[in-house]
Amino acid sequence: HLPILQWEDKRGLAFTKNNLSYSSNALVIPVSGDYYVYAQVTFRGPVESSTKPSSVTEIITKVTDSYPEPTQLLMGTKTLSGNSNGWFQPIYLGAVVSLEVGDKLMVNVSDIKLVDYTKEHKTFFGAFLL
Amino acid sequence: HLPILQWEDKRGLAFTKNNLSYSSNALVIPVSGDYYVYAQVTFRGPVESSTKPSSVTEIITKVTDSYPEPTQLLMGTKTLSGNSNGWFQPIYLGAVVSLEVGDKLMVNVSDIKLVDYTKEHKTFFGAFLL
Amino acid sequence: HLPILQWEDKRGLAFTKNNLSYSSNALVIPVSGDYYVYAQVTFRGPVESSTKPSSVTEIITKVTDSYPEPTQLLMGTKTLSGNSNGWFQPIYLGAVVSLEVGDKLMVNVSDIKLVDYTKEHKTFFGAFLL
Amino acid sequence: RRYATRFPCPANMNWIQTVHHCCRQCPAGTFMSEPCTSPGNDSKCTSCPTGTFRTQPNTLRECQACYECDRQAFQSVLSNCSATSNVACGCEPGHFRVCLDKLCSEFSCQKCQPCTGRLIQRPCSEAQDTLCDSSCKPDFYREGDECRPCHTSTPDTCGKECQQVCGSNNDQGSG
Repeated sequence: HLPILQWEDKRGLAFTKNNLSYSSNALVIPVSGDYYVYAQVTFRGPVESSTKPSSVTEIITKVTDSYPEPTQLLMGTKTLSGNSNGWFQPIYLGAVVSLEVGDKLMVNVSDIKLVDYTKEHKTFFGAFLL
Repeated sequence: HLPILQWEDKRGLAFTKNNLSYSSNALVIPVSGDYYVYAQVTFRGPVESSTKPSSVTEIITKVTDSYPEPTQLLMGTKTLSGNSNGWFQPIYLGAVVSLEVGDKLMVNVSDIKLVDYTKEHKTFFGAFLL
Repeated sequence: HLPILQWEDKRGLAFTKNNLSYSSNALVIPVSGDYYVYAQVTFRGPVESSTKPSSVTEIITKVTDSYPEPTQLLMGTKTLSGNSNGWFQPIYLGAVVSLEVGDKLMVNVSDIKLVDYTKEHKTFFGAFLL
Repeated sequence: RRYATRFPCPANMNWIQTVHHCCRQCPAGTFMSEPCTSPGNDSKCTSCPTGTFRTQPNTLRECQACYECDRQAFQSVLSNCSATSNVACGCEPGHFRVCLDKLCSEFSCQKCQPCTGRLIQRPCSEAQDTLCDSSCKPDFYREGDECRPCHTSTPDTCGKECQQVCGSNNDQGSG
């Protein structure tokens, strides 16, 4: 599977409430229902040990006890054009999905070294019950 | 008018509820109010019969009995840079709009041949009442 | 600080309600709570007096009486690749933030000359209380 | 007061909507964990948890999260985040800043150019790349836009330009 991002859930702009909790890299759904789930990942390069990637990908995934494999809920994938000096590329995803109590939501990326983790307002992840 | 996308509304991650129904390529608004409307289209190329397009466009449109012409609600339009080998590019749109009962929401695209319809989590469309 | 965009808040698709008001370029929060805040800015060029920029940036910012400096809530920043003839590029941002009554929300951009303000459905800004 | 509204508070105090009166600001490096119970007496101020900061006096409910320097993209820490100041980032030695906006709040660090075979007009710095001299150093000849050392040339690879620069040395060398 693609690498899973870790998130800050308390400090700065980050918060969890109404029992929507965060544990082992996942948002845990406290009550079944329809949720608007969203995430933005800002990718950037170049980074030392890697050549310029041809594309970047962000996937919001669901893991549930009722099925052994993760389900890909939302995917944003984009090719990168040629220039090899400093580049930035945000990908935003958001949609309504039906979730069950106990379901876990995670964000996977094509290459964790390309994720800009330096500022909380550039890369973020959340959900709210409709 | 630009081509209108067709959508799956029952299988997989797709669903409709609370009387928000889908018919002839449109979401039909069951009750007047403010809705958050969103859509993502992943475009990709090259496809055989077309040279590399200079841009891709996605528009969420409203059709209403009270006016003979469609209204463009949200538009995402982006130019594509030079490389002509495999490219892909998502466009996400979302905002609150005021809708009347019976209004129809559709998604138009610049070129239907460039839409990646192969995976439900790459191209999606929805709305919810606030 | 980066330039602040001005918005139409009454005509066309624009509206404010439930005491969420617009004044001096900002949405003013009427009641404390969690809001989904979003904005899309379509950037485009070339414009006469400027060479092709290397990047475009959109930031949703909060100003509050409780603190003398603005807080950057959400940021989308993207580098632009080489081609210098006509280009356009949308950036969409959206997330849940906790706001206090009286807080003001604004949208800053890297270069106001590059913003496509010609159509209301290409550049928009809003928020709703959860 | 028939309705709650905002009255201008005295200096160093802010209006607190939840308690409908002015409270003293908490100092930089702290946040207001509990508002004052009546005007004038002190709000409860708590130090910013590690990894967060407040540079100014405030009546906010949380501190701002520190930024991080982008070590993988050749950034270096100029000063660490403290309770009263955000982290400050620069570029690692041998790299210079390429600003992404006018304020240079967003920048990437790019490798300085080496000026092989040329004199350095202006060394690389945090703010800008090395400026190389346009002409080649002694004992270097021009090949396209590169300067190559004479000793690497051989009689059959040494073109006109090379001859002019390295010609005399070449004769002696291959004598």
